[in-house]
Amino acid sequence: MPAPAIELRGITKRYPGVVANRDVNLRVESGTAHAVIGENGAGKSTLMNILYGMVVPDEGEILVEGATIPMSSPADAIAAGIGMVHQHFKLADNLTVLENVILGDEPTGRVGRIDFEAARARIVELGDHYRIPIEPEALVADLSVGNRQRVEIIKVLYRGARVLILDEPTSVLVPQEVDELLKNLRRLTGDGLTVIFISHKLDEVLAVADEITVMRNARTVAHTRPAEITSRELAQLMVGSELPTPEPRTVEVRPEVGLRLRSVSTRGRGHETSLSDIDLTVRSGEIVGIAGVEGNGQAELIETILGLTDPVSGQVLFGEEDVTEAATSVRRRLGLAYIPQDRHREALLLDAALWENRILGHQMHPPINRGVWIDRKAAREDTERIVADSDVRTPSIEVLASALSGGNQQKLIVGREMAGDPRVLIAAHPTRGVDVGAQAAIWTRLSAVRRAGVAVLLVSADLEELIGISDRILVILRGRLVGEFDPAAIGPEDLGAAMTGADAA
Amino acid sequence: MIETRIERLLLQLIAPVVAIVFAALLAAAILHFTGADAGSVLGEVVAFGTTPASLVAVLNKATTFYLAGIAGAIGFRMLLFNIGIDGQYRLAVFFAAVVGASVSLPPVLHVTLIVVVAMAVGAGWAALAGYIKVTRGVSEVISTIMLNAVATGIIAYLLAPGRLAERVAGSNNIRTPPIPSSGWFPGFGVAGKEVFGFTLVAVALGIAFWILLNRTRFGFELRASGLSLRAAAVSGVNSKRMIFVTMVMSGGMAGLVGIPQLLGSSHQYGLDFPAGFGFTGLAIAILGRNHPLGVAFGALLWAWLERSSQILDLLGVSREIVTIMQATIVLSVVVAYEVVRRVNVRRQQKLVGRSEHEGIDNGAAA
Amino acid sequence: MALLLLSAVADIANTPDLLSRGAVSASLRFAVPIVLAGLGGLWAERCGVINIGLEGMMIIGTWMGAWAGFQWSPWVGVLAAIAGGAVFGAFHALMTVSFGVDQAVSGIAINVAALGLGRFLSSIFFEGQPGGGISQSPHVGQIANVSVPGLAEVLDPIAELETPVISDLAEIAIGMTTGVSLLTLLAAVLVFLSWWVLFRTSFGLRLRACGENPAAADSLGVNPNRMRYAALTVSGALAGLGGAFLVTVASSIYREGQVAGRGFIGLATVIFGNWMPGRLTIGALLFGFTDALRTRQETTMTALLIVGAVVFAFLTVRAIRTRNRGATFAYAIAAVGLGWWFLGFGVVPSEFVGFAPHLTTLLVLSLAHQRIRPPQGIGVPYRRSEAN
Amino acid sequence: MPRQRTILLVLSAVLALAAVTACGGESADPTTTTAAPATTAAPTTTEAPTPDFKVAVAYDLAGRGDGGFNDLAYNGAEQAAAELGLELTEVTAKAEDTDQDRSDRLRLLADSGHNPIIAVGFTYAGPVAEVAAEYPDVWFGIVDDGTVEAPNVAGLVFAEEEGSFLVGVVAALESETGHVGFIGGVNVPLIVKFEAGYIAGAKTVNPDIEITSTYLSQPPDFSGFNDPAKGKEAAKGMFDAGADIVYAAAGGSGGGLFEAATEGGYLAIGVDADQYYTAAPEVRDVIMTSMLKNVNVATHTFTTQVVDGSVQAGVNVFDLEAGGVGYSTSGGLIDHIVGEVDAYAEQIISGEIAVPSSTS
Repeated sequence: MPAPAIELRGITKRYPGVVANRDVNLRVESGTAHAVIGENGAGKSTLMNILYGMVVPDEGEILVEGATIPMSSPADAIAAGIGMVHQHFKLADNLTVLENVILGDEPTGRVGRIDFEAARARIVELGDHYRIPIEPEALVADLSVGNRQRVEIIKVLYRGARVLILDEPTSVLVPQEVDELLKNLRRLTGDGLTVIFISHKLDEVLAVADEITVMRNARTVAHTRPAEITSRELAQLMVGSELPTPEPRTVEVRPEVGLRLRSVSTRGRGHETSLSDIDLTVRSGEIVGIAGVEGNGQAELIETILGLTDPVSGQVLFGEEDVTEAATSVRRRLGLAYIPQDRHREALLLDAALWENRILGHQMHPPINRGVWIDRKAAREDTERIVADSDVRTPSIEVLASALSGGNQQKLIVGREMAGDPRVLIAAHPTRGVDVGAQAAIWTRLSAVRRAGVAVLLVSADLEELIGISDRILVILRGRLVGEFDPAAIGPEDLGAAMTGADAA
Repeated sequence: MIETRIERLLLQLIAPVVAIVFAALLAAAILHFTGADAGSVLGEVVAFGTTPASLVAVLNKATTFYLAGIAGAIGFRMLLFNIGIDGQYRLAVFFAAVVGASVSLPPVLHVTLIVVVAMAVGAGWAALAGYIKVTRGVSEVISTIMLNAVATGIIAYLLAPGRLAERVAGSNNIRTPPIPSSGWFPGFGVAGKEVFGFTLVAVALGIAFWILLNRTRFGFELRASGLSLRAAAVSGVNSKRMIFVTMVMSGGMAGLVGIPQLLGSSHQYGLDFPAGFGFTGLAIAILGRNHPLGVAFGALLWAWLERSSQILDLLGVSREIVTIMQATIVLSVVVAYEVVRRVNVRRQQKLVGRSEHEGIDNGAAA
Repeated sequence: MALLLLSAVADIANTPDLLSRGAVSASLRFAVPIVLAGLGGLWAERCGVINIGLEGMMIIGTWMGAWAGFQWSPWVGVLAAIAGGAVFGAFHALMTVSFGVDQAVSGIAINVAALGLGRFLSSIFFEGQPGGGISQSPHVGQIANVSVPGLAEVLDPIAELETPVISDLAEIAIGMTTGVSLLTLLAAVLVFLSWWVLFRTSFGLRLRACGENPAAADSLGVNPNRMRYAALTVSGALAGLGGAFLVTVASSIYREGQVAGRGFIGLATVIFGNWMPGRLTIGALLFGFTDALRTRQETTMTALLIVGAVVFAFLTVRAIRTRNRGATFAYAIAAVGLGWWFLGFGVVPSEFVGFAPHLTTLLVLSLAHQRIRPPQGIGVPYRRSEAN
Repeated sequence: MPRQRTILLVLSAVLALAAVTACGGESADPTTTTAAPATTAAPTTTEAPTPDFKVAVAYDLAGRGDGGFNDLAYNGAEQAAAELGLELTEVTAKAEDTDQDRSDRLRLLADSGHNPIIAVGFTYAGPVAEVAAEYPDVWFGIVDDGTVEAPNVAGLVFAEEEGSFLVGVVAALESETGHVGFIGGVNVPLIVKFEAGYIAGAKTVNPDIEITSTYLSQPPDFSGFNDPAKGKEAAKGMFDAGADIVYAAAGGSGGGLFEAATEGGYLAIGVDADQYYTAAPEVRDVIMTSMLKNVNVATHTFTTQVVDGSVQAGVNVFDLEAGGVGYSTSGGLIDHIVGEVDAYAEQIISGEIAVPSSTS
């Protein structure tokens, strides 16, 4: 039997206060697709970063094709034939696809001049060979998420990697893109390459992986094959308990309108998509899901409702109140809540204490607001309440938000946004990057919010989530709402087809 | 938590102390290598710097520095780089002097008018930079550099005999007419020297700035915008308005920089009016971490160094060693703060990590 | 177009110096230190670091240039200035990259330190030298000038024809090819070289990538912090060279305060130039041109009144077309105001002439239609542990 | 005779400069400290004959080493101190200095036993008035200001316009193109006096002469005194426009004028000191004359008079008559017109010509 492509032995990595990996062992055979699964915080990403040289382990060794190699930087990994596609793409937006691909391994002529012709030819050739077409001269900023991922894969292949690590590659893709990706992965393993990928989605894992390693609580707890296990059993290995499922719909939608957009159009600047003629009604006590491939106007839709983008025509109403001209602060005061996709960028002041983060977005609401003043005592008290109610694990409300883990940050944000008795809630990918336990908690929260009569607009790429908790699903494509579906009567595949415009064609 | 608060306070104090010691050591080293007796020179400096007359002078100097520092800090809090403090305060104090000399009013009203004019002119001049930043996206770094030059030209034009100024016979100076004594801000005597009355106003402004930052909604929005412009915008802060308002506030504060001098001592604006506080203000703001109390500390330190360095001329030592010391202090304070910050974050992460694991363990047990 | 306008204006306002060879070559000399400072800023910012310390690095450049220049030769001075600037650039990297100091803070501290250091070192090294003192150096030799041989002779007759535009073109050509300092040529080469290195070589690509997304570069084995050290060293070296120009070409002496804000203007040209070397140079030339005009002959400023009036008239027309009422109003007032000023007074007060270059820069920036695209990683320190 | 007196003054200036150079030469030794050689040497001169006096010079912004105004102030005081065996201390101001800083600086000097104290620059007017009242036993001299009225203050003011008139005469007589120029460092009244006198002198000789004036910067931006690059371009502009002689009253920027004149083959007029001697040897040949502002004479006289008790409070005007201002002939370029120029000098002294001190 040949030496495995990759073997990790006794990897341990400690961070201040936490052990991310504890005596982790992993064996990946050459030419296979190997899935590493586990809850968020189980240590998968740390492990992959160790394998890619971005994190140096405290103990343990890494063997590539049977030989121990030093791994202190990505350069070492690249030299050993290992490449990585990160969950958050590592691309420079203002550079072209070609520049991003060749970065760090440029074909150069005399005195360091880049041989652009050679680079272009090689990229096109790689694209043809693996059937991953990309446009070398395009600016990355102009690319869709799926195309960016292709750039990332080409980037790795361009370096002649024999082992590809993909960190949650499907979380940002629509079903058709996922299919495309999985097909590509199979082609890669068919060519003798080795693929290691991290995933949450067990059906994908079962469909594409040759072998599966399960991690829990910083350890590898199981090693198995798809044929030997069901997704239920896998889930139980991951969390040690039942897999949560979205609650069924039990609540009556009320007749009053929470949020309404009347033929809203925007003019997109730069790379933004223009919204055209959006008509949208979310009633109190209703969750309306927005499905769509990323970059089709979801961000602009949210911005318009938040009041950060002014529509060129149309109206935005909260209930009967026309807020088209109203500032974000006014909309907030009228009961708008927002759980953003990128919590670091949009929802948190990372360098401020938790209780100060509690104020954010509520600086004009009681109990925190008292005229021009901020009631710090009330803010602290209410933060204590959220920490207790939402099980935010923190030693104190005085710690900086940056010190919390992602799941706890998200719980704090959800708790905060719910605090003001909102009328309208926009939830953008509320469970992305959140572990299974927290995911269930957030779904429960959303359902509770609906019961309380809030109009919820749920923007998500997770079709299971959309189908599971939405009352209605609208599909957005190139800035237009192109279809409305009953979640009870539609499957992910149909939805995916609508999202890509395949059904319209 | 009380324990960690004390710890945190101590951590914050360590940074400046380390920085000052480091800068003093560096100065001593330079002195030593240039052949002076470092110990006795520094001893003389300290001795001179602690005489009552020196302390009063330091207080007066620090008042001006403090106002400049706060003007810088307001901008920094919002990630705005107001390089224009210099132009703003010169233009402001010039017009304040002109207006102050041209009216006759009862004392309190007169002073109030002068102060209001100064703030308005400073704010207005800064508003230009704010406006083109918000509407045209022109970086305030560029616009304020350019506006400083424009302010210089405007003052030069107006500060001429026959325009808004007069020339004293026999003197080479040109000055605006003197402000009548009803427009003076009385000082108070300490150790036979006079402390600017405006020092008290500066202290009050510092307190007001602190309250504004920490206790009001506006202050929260300002700080939030500085920490994350996007998060603040999402939370309902109009970031364009915020940029504009911050610029105006910074300019308004900058307008006051020359006022202690004008109302407490010169009573007129002339060619001999001090210039160049803009960058000093920014350095002091940085030194004080944009915190009202920290800026006060920075202003006092800076003023003390400037004052006590005067003795160096008499000792035959180049006074520029103090400038080098000031730069060293700014840098080492910042380095020290950064080290402290990292230590603090690590400590917090450790605490958080521990409590998360406790949570997990508890959960498992339950 | 612009040339036509200037040519016509020179006639109308009777300010022949507007497009004379002297004005052109003076513009070059004023622009070169700014270009070099600007390139310094460009290198730093393209790699994600703001370099407010350019002014201080130029001061160090002037001092080092004079110190080595008066003792040995101006070329040694140039090398010393480059070295001095580079050391301070590397120091900026040490502060911002290794110690995580805020980039603006480090820059300001460098400016403060350079001022003190210049005077302090002068008191040690210049005081007592012939012509030297605490605030100035002894006389420094000049870097040689070169001309394109024969060209001036060929073009002179054309220039003297006084045919609009054609003669002006000849004057400009003569101005740009006669009596040009070798350092000016070097600066021109460096503009091209900066573009070439940054946009055509692997080193440049890596450097830019670290300015856009250091985490991406790091994930591909490019060490962003090392690149930033390199970029800042180059940045400082360029600023130092700008300082050397001031003491070996623009004058022959180190004089305290002679940098006079040129570093800051250089920084402004980076933004003006949208982080591109060519456009940056245009910005510096614009500033240098205005500065040259007002320094050489204040009366030339009246010509710029007309230029301003014409430009605003043009903008008014454009605003009318786009139906922007507010802008139309503002531009129209500006156009009429400037025109009225020219016809009514015919002169610009000399106090106002002083800020003409600054105002021009400000107006161009405010009015030009632009899409600014700064490097996205700018101002952000990179630490690997936080990148995950 | 004015001319003889002028020559005498020139000689004394040259001697004084030589003295500075010699002193400076000693301090070039890196182990001894910087600023004032006389100060470091002080302990050895404790047995000086008149230990009651210690001379102090407080400069404005530029400080010593400018090869002009401030150096001259130092030279005079230093010469007197050397002659009388006195200790001498120098202090310098900063741009951000307030009146209080300046007052405190003077107090510091007075407290440490200095007498007389010479304040250089009009910005010291207020502070001198204030501090002089507190120290009635100390003599204060203030250069360039005549407004302080106190029993222990002497204002040392100069008739710069008169000296400038004479170099204006020289320029007009020697200009072949009928076009001359003036470069002022910073647009302040003091420098305007130079311009006014120069214009008057030139116009007196040739009423049709064209005179171009410019200032390099506007207050409080004093970079115009320290920007030789700008001085050079301004001069080039004037030469290109047809001027053949340019006069600069621009401190350190004046060096730029000499370079421009050297490169283009034109002539230049220096200021304050005899710049034929203070400018770099490479450019001295274009310096046809310098407007002498003999600050050294003023500080020397003042210091000596304080020590011998003959000093008078009030304004001491150092005009042409008193030998406070004049013009230099070093280099020999204007030897052939000295008679003519001196004739104008006598008319000024006799009051036949009244020289304006401002341009408007």
